[in-house]
Amino acid sequence: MVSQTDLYTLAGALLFVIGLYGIITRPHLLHKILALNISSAGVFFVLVGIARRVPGPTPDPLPHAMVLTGIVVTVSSTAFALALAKRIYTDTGVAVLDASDIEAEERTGG
Amino acid sequence: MGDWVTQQLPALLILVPFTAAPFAYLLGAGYDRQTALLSAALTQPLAAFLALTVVQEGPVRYAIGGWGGPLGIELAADGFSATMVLVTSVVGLLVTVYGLRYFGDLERYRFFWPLWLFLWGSLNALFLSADIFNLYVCLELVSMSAVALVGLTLRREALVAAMRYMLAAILGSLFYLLGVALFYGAFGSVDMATLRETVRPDVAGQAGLALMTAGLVLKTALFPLHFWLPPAHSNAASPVSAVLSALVVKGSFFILVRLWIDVAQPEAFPGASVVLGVLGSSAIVWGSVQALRQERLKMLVAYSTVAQIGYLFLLFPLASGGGQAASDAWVGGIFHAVSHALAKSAMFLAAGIVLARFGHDRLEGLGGLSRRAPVTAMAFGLAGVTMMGLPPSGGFIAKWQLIKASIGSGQWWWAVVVVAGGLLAAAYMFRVVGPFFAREAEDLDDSDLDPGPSPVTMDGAALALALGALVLGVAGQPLIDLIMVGAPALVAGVTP
Amino acid sequence: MSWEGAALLMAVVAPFATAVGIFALGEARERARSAVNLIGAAVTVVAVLACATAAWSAEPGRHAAVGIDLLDIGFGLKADMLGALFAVVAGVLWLITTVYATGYMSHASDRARFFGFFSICVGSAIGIALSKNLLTFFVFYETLTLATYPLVVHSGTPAALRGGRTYLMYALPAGGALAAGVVWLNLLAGPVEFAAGGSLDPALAASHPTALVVIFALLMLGLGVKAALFPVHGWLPAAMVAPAPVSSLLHAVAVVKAGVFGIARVVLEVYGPLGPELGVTQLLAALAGFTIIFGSVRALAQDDLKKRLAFSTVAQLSYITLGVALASPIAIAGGLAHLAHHAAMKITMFFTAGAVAEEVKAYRVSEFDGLGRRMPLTMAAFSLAALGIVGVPPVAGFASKWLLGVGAVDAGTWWVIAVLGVSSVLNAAYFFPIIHRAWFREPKAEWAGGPPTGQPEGDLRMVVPLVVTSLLGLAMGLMAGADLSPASWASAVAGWGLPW
Amino acid sequence: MVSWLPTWVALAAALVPLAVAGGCALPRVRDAARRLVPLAALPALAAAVLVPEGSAAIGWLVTGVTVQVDDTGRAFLALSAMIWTAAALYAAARPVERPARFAGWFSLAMAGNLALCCVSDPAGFYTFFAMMALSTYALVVHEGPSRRDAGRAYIVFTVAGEALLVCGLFVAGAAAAGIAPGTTLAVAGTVLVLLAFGIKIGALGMHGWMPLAYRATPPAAAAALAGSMSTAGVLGLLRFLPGGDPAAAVLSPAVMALGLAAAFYGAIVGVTQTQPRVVLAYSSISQFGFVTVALGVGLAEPGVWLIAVSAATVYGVHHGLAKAALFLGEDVAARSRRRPAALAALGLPAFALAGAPLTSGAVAKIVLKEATAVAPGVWNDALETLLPVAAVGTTLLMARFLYLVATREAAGSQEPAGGRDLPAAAAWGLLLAAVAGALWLWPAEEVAYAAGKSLTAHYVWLAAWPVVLGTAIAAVAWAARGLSGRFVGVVPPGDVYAPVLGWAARLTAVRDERPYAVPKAAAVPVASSSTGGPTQLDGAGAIENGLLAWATAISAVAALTVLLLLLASRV
Repeated sequence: MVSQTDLYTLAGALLFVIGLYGIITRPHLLHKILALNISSAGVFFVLVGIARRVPGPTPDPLPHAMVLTGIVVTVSSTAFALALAKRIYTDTGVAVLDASDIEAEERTGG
Repeated sequence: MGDWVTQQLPALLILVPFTAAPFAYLLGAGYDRQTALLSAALTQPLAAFLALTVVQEGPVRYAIGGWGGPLGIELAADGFSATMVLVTSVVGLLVTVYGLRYFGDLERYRFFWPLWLFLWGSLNALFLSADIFNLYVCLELVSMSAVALVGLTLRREALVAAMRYMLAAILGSLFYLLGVALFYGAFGSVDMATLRETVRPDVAGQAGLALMTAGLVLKTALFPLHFWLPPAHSNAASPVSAVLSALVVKGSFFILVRLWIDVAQPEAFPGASVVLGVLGSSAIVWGSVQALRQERLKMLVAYSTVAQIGYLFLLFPLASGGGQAASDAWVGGIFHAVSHALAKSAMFLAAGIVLARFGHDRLEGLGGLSRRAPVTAMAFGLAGVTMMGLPPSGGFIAKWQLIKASIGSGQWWWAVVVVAGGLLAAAYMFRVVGPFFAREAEDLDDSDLDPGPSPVTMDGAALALALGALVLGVAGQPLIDLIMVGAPALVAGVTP
Repeated sequence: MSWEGAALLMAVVAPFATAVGIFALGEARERARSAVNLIGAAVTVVAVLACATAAWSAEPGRHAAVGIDLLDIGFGLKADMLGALFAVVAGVLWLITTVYATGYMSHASDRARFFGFFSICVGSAIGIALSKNLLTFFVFYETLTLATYPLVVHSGTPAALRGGRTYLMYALPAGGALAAGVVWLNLLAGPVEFAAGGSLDPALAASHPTALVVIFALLMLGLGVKAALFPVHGWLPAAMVAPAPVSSLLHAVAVVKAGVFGIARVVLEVYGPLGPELGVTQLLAALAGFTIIFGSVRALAQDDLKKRLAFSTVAQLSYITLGVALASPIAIAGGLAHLAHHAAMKITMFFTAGAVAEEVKAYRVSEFDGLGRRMPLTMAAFSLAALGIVGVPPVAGFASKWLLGVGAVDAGTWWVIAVLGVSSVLNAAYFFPIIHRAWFREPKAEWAGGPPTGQPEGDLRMVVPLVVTSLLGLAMGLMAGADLSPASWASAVAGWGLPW
Repeated sequence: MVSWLPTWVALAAALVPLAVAGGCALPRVRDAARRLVPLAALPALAAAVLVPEGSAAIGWLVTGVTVQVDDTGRAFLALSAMIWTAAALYAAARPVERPARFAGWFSLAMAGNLALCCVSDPAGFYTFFAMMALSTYALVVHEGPSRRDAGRAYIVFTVAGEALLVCGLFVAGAAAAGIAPGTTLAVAGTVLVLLAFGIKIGALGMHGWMPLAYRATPPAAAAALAGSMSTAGVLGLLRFLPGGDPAAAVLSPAVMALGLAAAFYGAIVGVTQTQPRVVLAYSSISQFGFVTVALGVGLAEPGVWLIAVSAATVYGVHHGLAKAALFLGEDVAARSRRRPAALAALGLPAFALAGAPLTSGAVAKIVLKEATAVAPGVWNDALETLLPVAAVGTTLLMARFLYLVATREAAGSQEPAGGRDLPAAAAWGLLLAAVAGALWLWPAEEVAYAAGKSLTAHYVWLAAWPVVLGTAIAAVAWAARGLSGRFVGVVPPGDVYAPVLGWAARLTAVRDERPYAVPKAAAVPVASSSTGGPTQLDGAGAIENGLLAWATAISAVAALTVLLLLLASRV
């Protein structure tokens, strides 16, 4: 019998994996950063689901606190990553990590 | 007063750098260096004091603002924590001293000081955290400041390296956080002391540990996940490289050790510890082989870090059986972390001087270094002694313990790896040291760029770190005593 | 701390302190540096002599010792007779070499670096000599390995760097093997102390025979490189590109003898009777015997004098190993006596090679025609030392060869006698041609008139030390039977009263 | 005899020439020291006469030296002192190149030779033996056209001899230290001692150096070499052969056979030679063959060793004096304006060597015969028959020698005349007197007995017939010189050893090896790399680049996670 928590956990895991796939395959830095955010969302999903672990109507507040902290961290690190990506784009003309990504980037028309 | 300070020590160790960081930023040019120096000069004795307290009175626990778990933040310091805080403070102080003249009052390096203080504070927080979620936050803080420091020079290679580092770091944190979530879901706590009692090797426990381990392994740059480290460490400014190689990678390793040795019992996860050992061994070999192939000094030193990280992971299979061997492995692994921190920072600091003197760090162009910068060359060479694991040095004691643990636990093959790694280290070290004595290459470099003899503080910092690594080899007993204070049950079986 | 303890510490610390002083004074302050160097060397000599006195006056098995403990590793020094022998040799010859090097290096660059590392090497060698257990020994041994490198590559030429690389390619893996052996042995048998008659529990031979054999092989591999045992001798000739004082003191005395000294410690004071029981010392003796012949044959055709001397060293070092590996106290005495004897003789020859190279720029045997007229004292000292190596009495080499030969009879190993005989012939074959050229060939035109009028034949800072060491070699042999001579001392170490 | 003279004084007296040698090495005093050389052996001569029998250990010296004065040692010491004194006097009268240097080496060899007569322990004997043998090298190569070949031959054999000797003496030394070597080792040690001293006395198979060295060495040194230093080999054999040890008896036949063969071989090869000194060398080979026979007899049985010792001593002294006199005489004759007189005087040692009646040779042969008479079994008869035949050969050799000396100028010799003839002749005269008188004045009982016996008719006949026969054959050969001349010069001096010596020379020749400073390859061009990695991509580099690629790396993270999960699920 699949509980609500398990459902959330599975959905979160799915999101995490989707994000991971994007991080691996998308050459453009912006895509990678966005994919990271999708993965983060997956993790938060799991955390939110876990809040239901305690019996009774009131969920456990601690996972919520964690999610909030996590969102703060993710927002700030995303901002930093974006700034860095922009700087790289300004300096190099492309926003990729590996030289081999340049071709891939051109192919996908990022 | 003394008592109060003793109680507040863990908090002070975090607060002092965190407070100094914004001041360094706000005060700006002219005062940022002084602020950093003041902070370092305060933090270092505090760390030493903490170590002393831990040795004398046992592990310390501290709830910030009097708020304990689960919602409040608790700090804890056992021997392991205190050791890491202490080595951070030593390296930190000397890097700070080195940086005073290295960065000078160059405008574009002014962000070094606040970022560095921030990093220092984060590291202390990480080492003193008592719960695994707090560790996540600290990991992120450490990563962000480290990434920013890598990009400090704004050189193109540095920026790309920083980006790569950043993505890897965030991803690693996410893996870790997912694991934390699973742990919390399964065991209802993030406090490590509680988890120690409740953690079970069921599906959630296994999965959580697997995810956390993967994320941390990525952040520690264990082979084959070392892809971000060489570019980041070699392209950063040298004091930054020193801190990254010496301390930052040890942060995630610290959590791994906490999780595996302290919280979860490795015998509950038998295959995994062997996997970590195999990866560690591969790192030793592969990192050394790559170091041998490098043509630039800092790349070589960075790959040396890849290799040296491998030794740390031998701790897991070696300690998994408990008993005397586990105890030996515990001391060996942590001793290695400490001596590597000292020696590697010495090497990067020396490399920084080399870069400044020659305008480049291509190995074949470093001829005559021992004449032009004898102290620098000596610092590098002495640090190399530890890297090779030759006596008398901390590296020797560490390897000694690891070999002892391998043979003592009947897993002699790790000993072979340790010895082979020492030989490989010797091979790449002498690729560097050999040319120092060369004569014919002197004409090659452009002496117009040579800024002249390096300041005493820079040479002195590098030399002091290298000597520190050596001193550990003969006078390391106090450190060993410290490491064993409050050691996890698995490894505390018999005091070596 | 007792005076013995203070002497022990001083003997090891003084050279290292000298090194620190030299590094601190730097390149420019030459006079102060030389003064520090000489004073350091003199203090070291006093200290090692004090150690020797302590060893001499100690009751058997009760040596003065100092040490510190780290983990289960006790680092420590002790003053026993075997150690004192090597320490005194290294210390005294260091003092002499310092004088020589001051002359030899007077036009060289990087002298602070040179003398600094030189002091470290000597300190390590003395540390090796006075180590009380295998671990302390190992620590100093590896320090010596590293500190030698800058000296080998000192000139900084590509050839020097190549020589240095070769050196490391041998020395570092050897260090690894040694480390593995030391650790393994410590795990198997607990802390391995040096004790006359062997410190291993005889029961181990029954319980762990294979492990003990493998450990022995590892230790010998580690020590054999410095002892230049075949087939790991190749670094020594390559390292001859180092400056003459290095070749003289380090590659004829301190470094290479550290290897054979280690072998002696392991064979005599660790394995003891277990060695013959396990059959390993017999193998070692055979290997040493082969090395003697091999080194001598290789020395034959070398035109480069230092290379010829290096191969000679390869062969001569194995005399010591051979003696130690034979199951006879007389042979052991011979081997250990050779430690001192060969030191005095070979250092003289390397001094000569350096002095000749500096004075008349002759590096090759084929350039030595008539050199005896140009540098009579120098070549006389060389000839005396060469005769000693060949084993011509009364120079020192004879005494050790004699003990070895009689010991071989004692041990019933006829082949050792054959090796000694063939080796004597070969030694003569590679040294006598040099003597012949120097004294019996027509000199070059510019040498025929002897030394430049009104001047000494060379820098006296070089000539005097080499004459002194050659006379030392002569005295050691001429008075080998006297109390306190190296031969008598070695006999006492071997536990064998001399019959004379 | 003066009983209060301590024994070690003999050694001290014997080492007086060492001080002279030292003086010759010092530039300031070398000319004064050179003049003292003729006096240097006199203390030893005095010691030989005055120092009472006894032995003393000097523990501190080398590996402990035992000084021993006994009848054997005394005889050899006296012999050596006489020959060296005469040789030194002769050398002082003749010009040599670089006289101080010659005097120095001469004195050093003298010191070694005299001192070895005073010690009896293996190491001590070896010490002085080596001192003598090696410093003689300098004398051999001192001057003259053939010195290089001579020097090479001499040093090769000497070094081999020293090595063999030291190995043999190890066994003796062990025995002296109270260690009983096994039988095999003991016999091996004896063989080594035999071979080593065999080289010194030119025993058959070990004689290759002798003709070359005797030819090249300056006359005075050659006299000392042939008369005294070679004879020291006999003393060595007497001291260190384990006479009386039953284990060594097995060697007896071989030694006797070797000695006999040498006696004939020396004679046969010697007569074909064209240079007087080479003839003398082959004569020495032949004569030491007689001594070898005596020693072989002595080894056979414990009881007869002392007889053999006595025979070898007497024969050694007789031969040494005669041979030294022949060498000096050869030079005197070559330089003398009155050659016939010199030739006549040369007849004395020549006849003595041949064993003519009334000469020391006749006495020595009787002593020798006493020894061979106790040879075991068939050897007794063989020796009785063959030794007189060998004596015929000796006569032939002497005849050949005298012939060559007499006809030397005709052969185109260009020896430089010079020096002071009278002192030189006086020195030679002293030696001739010793040849004439030594064995008659010898205080030992058996010698006096033999001397008396040699005057009886039977022994006069026994001594005379080989000489007469030999002279007759020589005369025939001279008459038929068309035929006999074909054999002249067919065997080169040094005979079979010429190729061996060439090989030895090649062995020690320097080979020009690659010098240190040879550039290995052009420097690798400096290339800049933006990624900082190596510019040359090899296998490891390609793999690393793959690992560094982002996609691979992150996939590896995922893979690791899966792997850890899989491992976990196993539990």
